[in-house]
Amino acid sequence: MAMITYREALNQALREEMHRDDRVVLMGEEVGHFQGAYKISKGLLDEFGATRVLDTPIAELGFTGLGVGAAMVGLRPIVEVMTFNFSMLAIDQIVNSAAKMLYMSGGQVPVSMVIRGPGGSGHQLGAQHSQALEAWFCHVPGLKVVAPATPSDAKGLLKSSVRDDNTVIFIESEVLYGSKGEVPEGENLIPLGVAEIKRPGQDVTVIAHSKMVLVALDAARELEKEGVDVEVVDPRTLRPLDTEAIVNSVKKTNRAVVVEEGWPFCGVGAQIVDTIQHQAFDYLDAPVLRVTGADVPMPYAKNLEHLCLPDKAKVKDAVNRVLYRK
Amino acid sequence: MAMITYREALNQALREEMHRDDRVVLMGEEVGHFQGAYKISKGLLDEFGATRVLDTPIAELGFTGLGVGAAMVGLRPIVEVMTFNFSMLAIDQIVNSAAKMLYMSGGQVPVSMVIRGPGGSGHQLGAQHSQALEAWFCHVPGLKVVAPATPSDAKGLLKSSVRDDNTVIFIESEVLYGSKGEVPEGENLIPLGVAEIKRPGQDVTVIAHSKMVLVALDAARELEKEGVDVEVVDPRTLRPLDTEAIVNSVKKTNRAVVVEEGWPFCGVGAQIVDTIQHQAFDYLDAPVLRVTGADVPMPYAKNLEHLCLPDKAKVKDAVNRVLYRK
Amino acid sequence: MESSNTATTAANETEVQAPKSSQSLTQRDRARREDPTRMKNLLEQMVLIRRFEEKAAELYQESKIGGFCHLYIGQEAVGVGAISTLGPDDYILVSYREHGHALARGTDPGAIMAELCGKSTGVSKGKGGSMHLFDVSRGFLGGHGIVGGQIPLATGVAFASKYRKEPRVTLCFFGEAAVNIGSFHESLNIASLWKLPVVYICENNRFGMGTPVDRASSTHDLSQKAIAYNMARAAVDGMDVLAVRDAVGEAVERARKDNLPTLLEVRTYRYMGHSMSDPSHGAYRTKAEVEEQKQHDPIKLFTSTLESLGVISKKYIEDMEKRVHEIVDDAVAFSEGSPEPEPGEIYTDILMP
Amino acid sequence: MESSNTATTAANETEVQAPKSSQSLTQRDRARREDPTRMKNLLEQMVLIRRFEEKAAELYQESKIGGFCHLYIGQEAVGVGAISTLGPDDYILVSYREHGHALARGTDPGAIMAELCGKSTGVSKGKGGSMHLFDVSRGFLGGHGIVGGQIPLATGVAFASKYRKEPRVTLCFFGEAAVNIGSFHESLNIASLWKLPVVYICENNRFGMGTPVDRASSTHDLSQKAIAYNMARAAVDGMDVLAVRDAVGEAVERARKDNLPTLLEVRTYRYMGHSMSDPSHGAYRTKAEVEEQKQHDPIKLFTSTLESLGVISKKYIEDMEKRVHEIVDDAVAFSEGSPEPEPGEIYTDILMP
Ligand SMILES: Cc1ncc(C[n+]2csc(CCOP(=O)(O)OP(=O)(O)O)c2C)c(N)n1
Ligand SMILES: Cc1ncc(C[n+]2csc(CCOP(=O)(O)OP(=O)(O)O)c2C)c(N)n1
Ligand SMILES: [Mg+2]
Ligand SMILES: [Mg+2]
Repeated sequence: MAMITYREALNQALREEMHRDDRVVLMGEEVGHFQGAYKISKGLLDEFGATRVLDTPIAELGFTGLGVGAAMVGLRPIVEVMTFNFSMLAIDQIVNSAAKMLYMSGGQVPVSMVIRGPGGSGHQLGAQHSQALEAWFCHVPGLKVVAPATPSDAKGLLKSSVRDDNTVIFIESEVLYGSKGEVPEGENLIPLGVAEIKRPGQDVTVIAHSKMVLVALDAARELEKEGVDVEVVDPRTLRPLDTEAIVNSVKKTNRAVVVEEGWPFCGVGAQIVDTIQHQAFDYLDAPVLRVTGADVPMPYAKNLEHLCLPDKAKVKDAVNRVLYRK
Repeated sequence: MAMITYREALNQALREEMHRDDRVVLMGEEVGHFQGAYKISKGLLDEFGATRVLDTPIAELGFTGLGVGAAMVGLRPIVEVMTFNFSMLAIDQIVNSAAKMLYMSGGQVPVSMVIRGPGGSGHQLGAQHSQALEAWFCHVPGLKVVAPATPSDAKGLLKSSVRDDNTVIFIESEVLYGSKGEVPEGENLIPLGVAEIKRPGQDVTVIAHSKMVLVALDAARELEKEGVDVEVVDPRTLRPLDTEAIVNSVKKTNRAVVVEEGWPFCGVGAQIVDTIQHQAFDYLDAPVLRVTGADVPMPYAKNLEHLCLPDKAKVKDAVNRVLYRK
Repeated sequence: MESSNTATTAANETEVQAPKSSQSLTQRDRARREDPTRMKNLLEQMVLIRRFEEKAAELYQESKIGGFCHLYIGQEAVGVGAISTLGPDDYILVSYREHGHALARGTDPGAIMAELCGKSTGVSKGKGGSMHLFDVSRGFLGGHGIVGGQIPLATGVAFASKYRKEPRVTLCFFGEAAVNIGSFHESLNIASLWKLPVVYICENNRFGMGTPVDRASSTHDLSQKAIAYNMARAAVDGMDVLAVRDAVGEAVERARKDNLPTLLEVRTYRYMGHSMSDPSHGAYRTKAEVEEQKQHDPIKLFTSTLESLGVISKKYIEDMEKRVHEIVDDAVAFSEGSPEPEPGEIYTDILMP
Repeated sequence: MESSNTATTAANETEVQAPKSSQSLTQRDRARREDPTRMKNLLEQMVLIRRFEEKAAELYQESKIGGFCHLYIGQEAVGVGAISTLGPDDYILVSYREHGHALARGTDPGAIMAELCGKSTGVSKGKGGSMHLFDVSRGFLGGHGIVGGQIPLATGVAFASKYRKEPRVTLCFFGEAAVNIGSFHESLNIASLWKLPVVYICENNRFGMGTPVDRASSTHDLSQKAIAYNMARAAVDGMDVLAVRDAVGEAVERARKDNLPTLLEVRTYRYMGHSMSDPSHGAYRTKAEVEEQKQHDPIKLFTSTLESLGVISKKYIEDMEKRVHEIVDDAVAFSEGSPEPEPGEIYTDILMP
């Protein structure tokens, strides 16, 4: 096992998949000569050339739709959105073309592609550049949505996403790019739709994805000292969601907290709560609580931004409340 | 009280508000010479002239952003999207400009406008033209979201929306345009954010909006014959949501069913379930159940489309299940 | 600046009288150079589209077809002339007004009619409908309902062909109102920048629903938009099937040989309402205007040209109409005899396994 | 078609050598016609922007400024020259690279610096940041972070002015890479169609992040894009503050008098990295290129012009630098002395009551 960063893991996945399958092309703003706005595509232009690593103009609707069109005839484009904030400009092509093409064509036209880039807030990027939009994509049948929390998951899930015959929305975490973790050598495919218990526990189930997994683990470590044994479940894939893993955990702990960075109203957590109360109603000893980003556009000021994001303290507080502690 | 259609009610609201306030302009595709694709703006071009009723090119991102800009300096644009399916092309301007401008400017720049048009499915319009996207808009702080079910609500809520100092996403129902109902003469403003109990009942609370209110009422009438007394709560405004009205009803009936036309995953219903289980946990005698549109792109074939939509039978079945009947 | 603007305006003037070459020849001139069998075939395709859609209009009135149904009547020469230039491996993407293009491509009329009627035997299993016809076996990639939506898609299909070094050309059809939407602009810029083998065919039928082109677009000469992308262009008479065939043929060659895109503005006219739910005339155009336009009917024109050149006879025309009539009747019979999709179809084709 | 394309190409050629008039005069010629006090003022504004941002760069290094911080250094002549043509009631909308425009508009440097540092006394209460400066009292309407996002907004602001019959003009600034996005296309078409009083100022600083214009846009002459919208246009030397002032002045007059929009391509250069988090050079341009460009520095050029004409002296320049230095120091002091926003501010300004 090698200790590498989340960024390197993604870069390796891209490189390995491009080597494996020459139907795979990478396109997006600055992915080539600039090596990627966040350097995820570092070295790929040199290695695979300008026919497979394409710098696009700033035209999200156009180049995402172009990627969909290329996928319609069998290429496997990886479209990098510089950040998912800009995917809003392309969302018509993502939803009305990519997600529906197979269905509208009566099964004739699959759209196998990956749309990837960083989601969530960075550091003081302000309202237009700090959004966690996974709930929007999760709402749409025909899409798969992935949001890895560790370098190992990032690599294994991205490789599986590239090989998946559907359109996968792969949401990375800008603030995790530099984080390190063990990544198995060689091929290590992680199947889509399978959650991982990042920390086993008996007392409370905390469901979290992407960066929030680390926040949840932090909280769990502290709660352990207080004698509270938290189980942290990371769905890893948000659509299709591994409801079984979540429900089984809650049936064991009888208590759940759902953590996400995004906005609360109609968020991913709301769906998870619905699933839990529906499938584990008789097991619940307390209402499921949610910890989410503040229900506001992200403010720029450092102190305000910090207060808007879920953190260890907020997760601990929610866990204590579902346990009716203090 | 006059019996008029939902369409006429909207048309009256537009006319009255344009008379009252000359800051109000109406723009969109075919709203003028063509009298509106669904004739909601019938007669307005003749009455108010081409300076206030503007046919736009097919450029949703452009003309919606143009409306936001006009609102930034004090006009009160009403932007008609021919259907909300096309609002996806404008969603960047709706979310990143309209919803955030007041916040980003530190309170200097309100954006008072209405973005309106039909949502949901029509009759066999196929996958790209049959979407209920309210959950997306509800997810976003800085927006208000309204979805009326009756002519009276349509008129009273649209007038209030035009007068509201914020951006209001006003989602009409294409299939209700021809439906009739009593509408009070003269000014009848209905405040945003206030639910209405469309039918009082003791046994089960059914929460539904837009066309689903009529479906719920149908089901309630039949269930009454079977001795089941259903309370139908229509939030009318989805954001801000009148959680108090919903929770109070559930505290009374101890059982709830949430109905919506849209997709289930991360839908509006998921949020309502979260609210109920959080605020009325100890009152619930059964898990809250949801009736939603099928989790698929809408198929064209009549028989399939019919099966995809929530109907009386599905609502009755859910009510029976929360009552543990048969 | 002053001088600059006069410069500009001047420039526009010159642009406005768009490239004439494709108009300079009469249909007779072109017909003399064209293979008679081919021309008979083009005529029959145009007539088939006309009769097929007249029948579709009936079925819509009988509520056997639902949703939005956009007819191509009046524009047949565009799809037929353009698609006649393609080889079997080429690609076609169209808007929701695509019945004619699918028929011109040779897709089974029965399967198209069945799709319009929402039957399981439809080209898209009845799940797509009138706006979403697909026939991958013929490179017919839809049928798209969002205005401009097919333009980036077609650009991507062309990208794939170039990437694979396959000599395939992609034709992308859209209406004149679609040039005002962002996806047109973003796509044409990329196609020119990356030199992609695609032909953008703007079917200028004068109206986007009820809006005449001059109330939607700031330039009256739409092919002029190509200047902004350094792209080859031409304005073409869309009522002359041979003029369309020649112009598209040159563009297809440019795409196949040099990987260069072209923007063609093809001037045509829609006889019927925007869709079957709209009136054929009304606030936005007079009945008289529509009738006047029918004088330039592409089928009439081509028929008389071929007659006058002795390529076809009255008798031939009668037989052809009979053949077409049978094809349409068979298509309807096939559709009527086909079952609705199984309920289980709702949950198939959402994701690949 | 052949002829048509040669026609096209020909057309392009002529277009490419964009309207020269605004270049034809030297800065000296223009300076002779310009009011000396005005010119001193323009120079001081440019210097203020330069020094202000040099300081901002320091504060960013000290992590007192966070997020993305895009500097305007090298482009000062564009904002200063353009905004000098406005009256107090006119409007300005800009991209995220807007510090210079706000300073040129007269917004308090202290309030701008405080915003960059996320203080409650910032122009946007510290909630907007570097990319979202707003000063409604001066018609300064942001500071927008989505490329092209301000273009439809500015078009709407201009629409409102025309609707109210107010003689206000709107300036809309964006980078050259923004011309490739749909919102540019959709907005310019509508502005031309509806005859709106807006001036679109494309600041061509040669790069969009690390992408040179010729790898992003299919036309090298960007002002040529205006032809697609029948819009007046000009290409302007963005290193000559007076050339910018003259060109924008004419466009502003056209907007105010005739409600006609204009597209100006102003050719300039960015000295620093795309944002403070990016290198000033690297894969996409050499250090040498950057240094070479600095030879055409707009401040140097204007200073020597004014000196050579005897409008200013060495002494004047020293005094000016002192004045500017003080303004910048005061701005920093004001910011440093200001409190962070109250936590409660998180939940204000989301909705109007
Ligand atoms: C983005 C979008 N906006 C609006 C519509 C509704 N609509 C469907 S067709 C049409 C007019 C298109 O006109 P044109 O492009 O000229 O094509 P034509 O119908 O004339 O063939 C409109 C406004 C749509 N389908 N997509
Ligand atoms: C829609 C969108 N896509 C991508 C980005 C990321 N981004 C920010 S600035 C920029 C380059 C813009 O270049 P240009 O328009 O020339 O303006 P400049 O930065 O040179 O002033 C990019 C790609 C964005 N903010 N918005
Ligand atoms: Mg048209
Ligand atoms: Mg630039």
